[in-house]
Amino acid sequence: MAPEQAVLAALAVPLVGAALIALAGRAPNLRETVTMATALALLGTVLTLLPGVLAGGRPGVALFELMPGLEIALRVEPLGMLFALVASGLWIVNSLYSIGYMRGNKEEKQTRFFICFALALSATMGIAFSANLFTLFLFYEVLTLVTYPLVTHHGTEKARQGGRVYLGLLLGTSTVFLLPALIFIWFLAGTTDFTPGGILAGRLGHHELAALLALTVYGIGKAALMPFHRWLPAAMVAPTPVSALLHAVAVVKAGVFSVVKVIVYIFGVDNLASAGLSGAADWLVTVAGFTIIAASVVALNADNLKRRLAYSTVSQLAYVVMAAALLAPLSLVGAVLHIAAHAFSKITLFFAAGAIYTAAHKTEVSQLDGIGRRMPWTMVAFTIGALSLIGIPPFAGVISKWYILAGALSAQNLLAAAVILTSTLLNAAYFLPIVHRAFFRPLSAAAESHPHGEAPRSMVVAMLVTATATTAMFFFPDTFLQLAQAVASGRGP
Amino acid sequence: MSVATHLPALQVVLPLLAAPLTVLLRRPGLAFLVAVAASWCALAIALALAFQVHGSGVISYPIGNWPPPIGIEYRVDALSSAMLVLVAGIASVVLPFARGSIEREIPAPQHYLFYTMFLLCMTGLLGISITGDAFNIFVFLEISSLSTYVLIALGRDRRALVAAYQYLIMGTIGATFIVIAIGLLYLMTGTLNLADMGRRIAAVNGTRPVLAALAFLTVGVSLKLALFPLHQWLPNAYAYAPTAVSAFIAATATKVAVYVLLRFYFGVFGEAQVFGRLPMEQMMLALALAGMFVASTIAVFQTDLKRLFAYSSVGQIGYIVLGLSFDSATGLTASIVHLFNHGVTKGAIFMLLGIVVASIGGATLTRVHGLGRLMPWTSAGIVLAGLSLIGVPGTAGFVTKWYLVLAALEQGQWWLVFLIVASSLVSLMYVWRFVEVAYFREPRKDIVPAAVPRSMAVPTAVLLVAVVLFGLDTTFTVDPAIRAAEMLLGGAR
Amino acid sequence: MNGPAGLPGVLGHFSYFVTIFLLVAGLFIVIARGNLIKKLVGLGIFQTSVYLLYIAPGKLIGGTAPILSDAFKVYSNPIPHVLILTAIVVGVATLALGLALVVRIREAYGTIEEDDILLQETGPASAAD
Amino acid sequence: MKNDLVLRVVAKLLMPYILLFALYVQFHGELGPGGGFQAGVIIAATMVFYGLIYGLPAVQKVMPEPLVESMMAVGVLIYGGVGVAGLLLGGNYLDYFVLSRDSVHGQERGIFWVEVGVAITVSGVMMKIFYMFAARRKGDLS
Amino acid sequence: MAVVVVVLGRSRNLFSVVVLGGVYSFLMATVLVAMDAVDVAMTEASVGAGLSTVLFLGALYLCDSEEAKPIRNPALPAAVSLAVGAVLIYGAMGLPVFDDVQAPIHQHVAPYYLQNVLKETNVPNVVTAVLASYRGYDTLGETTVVFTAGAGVVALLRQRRRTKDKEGKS
Repeated sequence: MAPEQAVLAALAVPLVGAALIALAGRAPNLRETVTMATALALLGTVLTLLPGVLAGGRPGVALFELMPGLEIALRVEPLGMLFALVASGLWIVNSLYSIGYMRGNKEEKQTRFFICFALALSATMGIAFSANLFTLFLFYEVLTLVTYPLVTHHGTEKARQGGRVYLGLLLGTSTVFLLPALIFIWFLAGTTDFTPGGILAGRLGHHELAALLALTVYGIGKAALMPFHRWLPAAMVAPTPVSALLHAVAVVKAGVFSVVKVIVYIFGVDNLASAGLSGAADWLVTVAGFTIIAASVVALNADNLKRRLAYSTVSQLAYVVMAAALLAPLSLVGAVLHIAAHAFSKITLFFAAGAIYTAAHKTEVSQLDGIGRRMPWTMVAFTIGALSLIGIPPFAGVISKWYILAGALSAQNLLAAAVILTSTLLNAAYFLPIVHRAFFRPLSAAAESHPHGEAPRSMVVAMLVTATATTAMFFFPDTFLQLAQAVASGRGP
Repeated sequence: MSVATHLPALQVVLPLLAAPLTVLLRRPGLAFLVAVAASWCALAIALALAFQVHGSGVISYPIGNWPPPIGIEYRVDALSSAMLVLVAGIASVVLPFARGSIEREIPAPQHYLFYTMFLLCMTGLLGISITGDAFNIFVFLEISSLSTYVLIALGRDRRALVAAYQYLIMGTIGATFIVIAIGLLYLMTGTLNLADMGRRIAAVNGTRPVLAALAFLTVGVSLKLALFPLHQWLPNAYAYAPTAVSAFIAATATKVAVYVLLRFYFGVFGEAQVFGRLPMEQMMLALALAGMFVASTIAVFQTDLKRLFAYSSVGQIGYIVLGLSFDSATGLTASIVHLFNHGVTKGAIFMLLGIVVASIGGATLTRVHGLGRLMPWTSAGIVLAGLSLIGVPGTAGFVTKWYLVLAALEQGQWWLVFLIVASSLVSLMYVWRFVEVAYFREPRKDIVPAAVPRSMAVPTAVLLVAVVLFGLDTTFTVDPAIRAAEMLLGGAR
Repeated sequence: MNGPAGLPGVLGHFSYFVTIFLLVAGLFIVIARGNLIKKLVGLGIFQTSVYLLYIAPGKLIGGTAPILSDAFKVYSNPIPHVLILTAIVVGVATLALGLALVVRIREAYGTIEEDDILLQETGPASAAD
Repeated sequence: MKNDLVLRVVAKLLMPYILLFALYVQFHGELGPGGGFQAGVIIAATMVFYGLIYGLPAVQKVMPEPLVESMMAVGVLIYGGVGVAGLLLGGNYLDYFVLSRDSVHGQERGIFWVEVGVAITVSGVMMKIFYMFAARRKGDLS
Repeated sequence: MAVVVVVLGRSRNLFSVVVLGGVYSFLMATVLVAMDAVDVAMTEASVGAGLSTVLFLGALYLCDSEEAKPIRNPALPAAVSLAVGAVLIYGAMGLPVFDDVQAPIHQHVAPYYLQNVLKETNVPNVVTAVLASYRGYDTLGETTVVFTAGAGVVALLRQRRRTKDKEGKS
């Protein structure tokens, strides 16, 4: 099909899927078949777009025009392409995993769960392919709303608390900061289209630009930049597949994706870096750096496994933001790659955590002694994810980190370089102990008395797939690299 | 004689004559048909007029063929034609809805009189919007007011009586104030024709009586439009009136009051005098903000949905006045657009509540537990309309917010920008109260929803579609608004 | 804008002061008194006072009622009369409605004192279901 | 007071003259003070008077309730109808000039009918209101 | 007149209040006559003194005729109404003085009526002419208002109370 149609299809497929799932709600097997089919169809659609985009094509469609220069429109460019690939790809695995998880834990309201999941994916595609900031904002809000039922899935008071924080922070930041920023940008430039080199060049002085950047970046609360990261741990009340969705597939990725996109296509790297306003983004580097370190430290002291992973996410996201804020071409490539790398690694980790919970009903790190013998596959996958995030070859993480570091050096930003190195140590410090416990500590007496085996097969398979992906990305990074370089070299939309 | 030239007269006379007809017929069925026919004709005429105005500019229609200012003149321009369309449109949607609604809320012997009153109310509002004569405004204001009192008193709860009485007292005081203002103006200018007044007032600009008139008019109209401190009558009135009535007056009555304000401010006094001589801007700004925040906050703590949304109306009126207070083209546009958008939205909401009441016999938060499951479409509709109140992109409400923020930006008042967006968070809170109850609580066992006739569902759906449509394609709403705003500022004299 | 023919100063505004006094008194009764019927009486006074505001300036000393005949040359201004005729009618219409409401309220609550009604409402109002 | 002989007789005697006076006010309105509204009030007042003396049923025999109620409507319709007539005869709404070949005469005609309409509505409404209150009263006593 | 109003404001027996209201209307009517507004005077007399008094008495018959002492303190209302009065005085001081031929109202539209009424309508009573013809549309509106009131009262008082009460309580 023609790329334009493919773009629309990318949004439509999950919607149709959601409808079908709703219809098939009565029969679980049929319902889950539909889910898988939809996921595969989506990936297929996205893949049809890939060659064209690599070849420099930028297919797009305009839907409505609210007022001059403000329209709901879609356009595919490398960054969005990459994001869409990651999201749609991981959705398949995630659905596979969810099926196992939901059944293994006999969760309720499974139909609603799968419907919202599909809707979330549709919104994500919208974010990935949005042609201007306004459209992005629109889908960004939609994503928040449709993921709320997922976060509060258990319906307990605790869940609702978490849900409130989630909703409050995300909607709050986006309306109070992002919306004014958006309107102001339109007010200045008469458009909000994503254009290479940005649309604000020479329209603002140093301080105004810095302020506007602050508004925008903090407005994108999904990027979980401190001090607006609280929602992420709060959302931990959700079932694990949801956490995976939040952390790896859609939500937080949407956040950092938007940040990168705004910095590259709205503010414009050169504009931000240009002599007159040099360092309009310096403060951002500092904040991001601080977030990286602080979050890692918190993770270090967290005993709850998911909580630890959550804070690890916060710090990893800050990597992307910092890399983008460094404004060096190399670091940009790093930022883009890290979106993908972190996605693969983190989803593996969460899958593992979920598997442990499903099979052994363990949630605390301190309970994991010797679990590696009972759940070898799970823990192998976990180890791969961990190593990747620490940045040890041969796994995806090292590539992106490498680029970011190189960028930091090329920008002679030693602070950033130092942050990266320190955090690497910290990462090691909060991941390796888990691996060590799992494989080299004897089983605790308590665990002895409750024998349990590996997690359900579908979950194991899912984990292994993502783990493989994590590894594969190290050996065959070409596609991602091409896209990333396309972004960095300004061959944007 | 061609009909086209007499449309202005017919616009008002048709419903006016239809009203006594319903009394003669005395049969609810026939009365209903007459009423619906009249309202639809009115809508058709209103649209035709709108096109004429758009094509050939202001239409002046001397009644009784006495040239103004000797006789009474009908005067249709961009603004008034817009109001006509709004009033007639809402009426022609609410009337079909009303039939099913009042059967459940009003004792049978009153039915035909209900339609009489409804038609009279509509007549009054149309008359106000179309006439070019100051005293004529008062006369028709009274027609609409008296009929409104009765309509409210028809509510089944005895508190409706008290509400109606309060409204009667306050409304009459307001009307008398308006008469005083008109009297003063007449004494100073010797004419009652608005346009003529506007011309002759130049001679006496800034003299005490004129300023006093300005004050009286403002207070009087503010009583009618329930500007924040003078809003006490509104919540009870909306809460205890039959739902169809709430829908109609919430969507139109206050809006027409705003129209009167605009007409006098810009048509007669002239903005220079209004905003120059007195600290009007600051005053309005303060009141508007107070309304936006205080009223909306009160709304959050209501337990009866009708009351809740009544308070939200007071808040929303705040937005309208806020736009007015900017005294700029953009601000005015925002106000006028919000007349439409809020009219449509609130109309939709109260109609939805009407469906709820008809189905489960009440719309208190304690009753609508699990409404999302009991009446999925209805509650989805309420949420949609609620999003429009919040101002989420893709709904009508967003357009207004956009222009308000724009107006604030034009004057570089950043703090206002933030207040505006922050206020929408308050709206989020009260809408969310419904969402949580409707979607995250189990339905009450003792409540079984009764089937609701399609005659209620369809009109509601129409309005909901409008809510979304006006949010996506703004040509229907914004363009006329801009024209009207420019006309007003250009001096409609 | 004192015209040559006008009476001087305060005296010239006497009629207005009467008007204003009545108006204030009426308004006061409306707001202050808790009795629903008393309120309506006050409302009546409040409205009637406005009539003077209109009529008085229309009067010309030496003028007669605006009923044309060859005997007179000067007439008082008819327009205010017309307007006030309408106003009176509107006033009485409102009054009728108001009283009807009061009767109904009396039947529903057994009282026509605002405070008592509010007192009753705090009861049922809380259990508004 | 229903059975006060004097009142009853006096009423009987007075009634016609009051009505006559009403008609005078009605049609003399062009020349002297008065007009449809005042006339309507007087007519209604007569009926109320009658009702107070002879009791509600008596009046309602003379002026049955449905008739009164339709009077309210008819009056407005007459008034509006005059306007429509103006339209049909090719003038503007409420244009009396076209009501007759001679425009002045047309004015007179228009005013006349309009006043009639007013009178009917007003008297109708007043009586209706009286009926309503009176009926209530009965309900209370019973 | 003022005296009447004051007494009226103070008295608590509603009958006397209503009667005083009637008296007040009569006084008003006389004043209006003095102001050459014969039509208005006539209407005010019949409506204000006659009709509304009857209405009030009718209503009173259905309600109790003694007013309880107002519990609220009159400070705020007094303030409000005095403020209104102040604004009005402020405005009134600038109005054309009594019997000022130069006042705009005597200059602009009115003269046209006074000169052309006979010519155009052959109705010597200018008020009637203006009422019914020049500003006939207002009068149509006025009639509609009356009609509204009538129909409204019907709508309010028609149905049987008892059922109403039950619904109210529920």
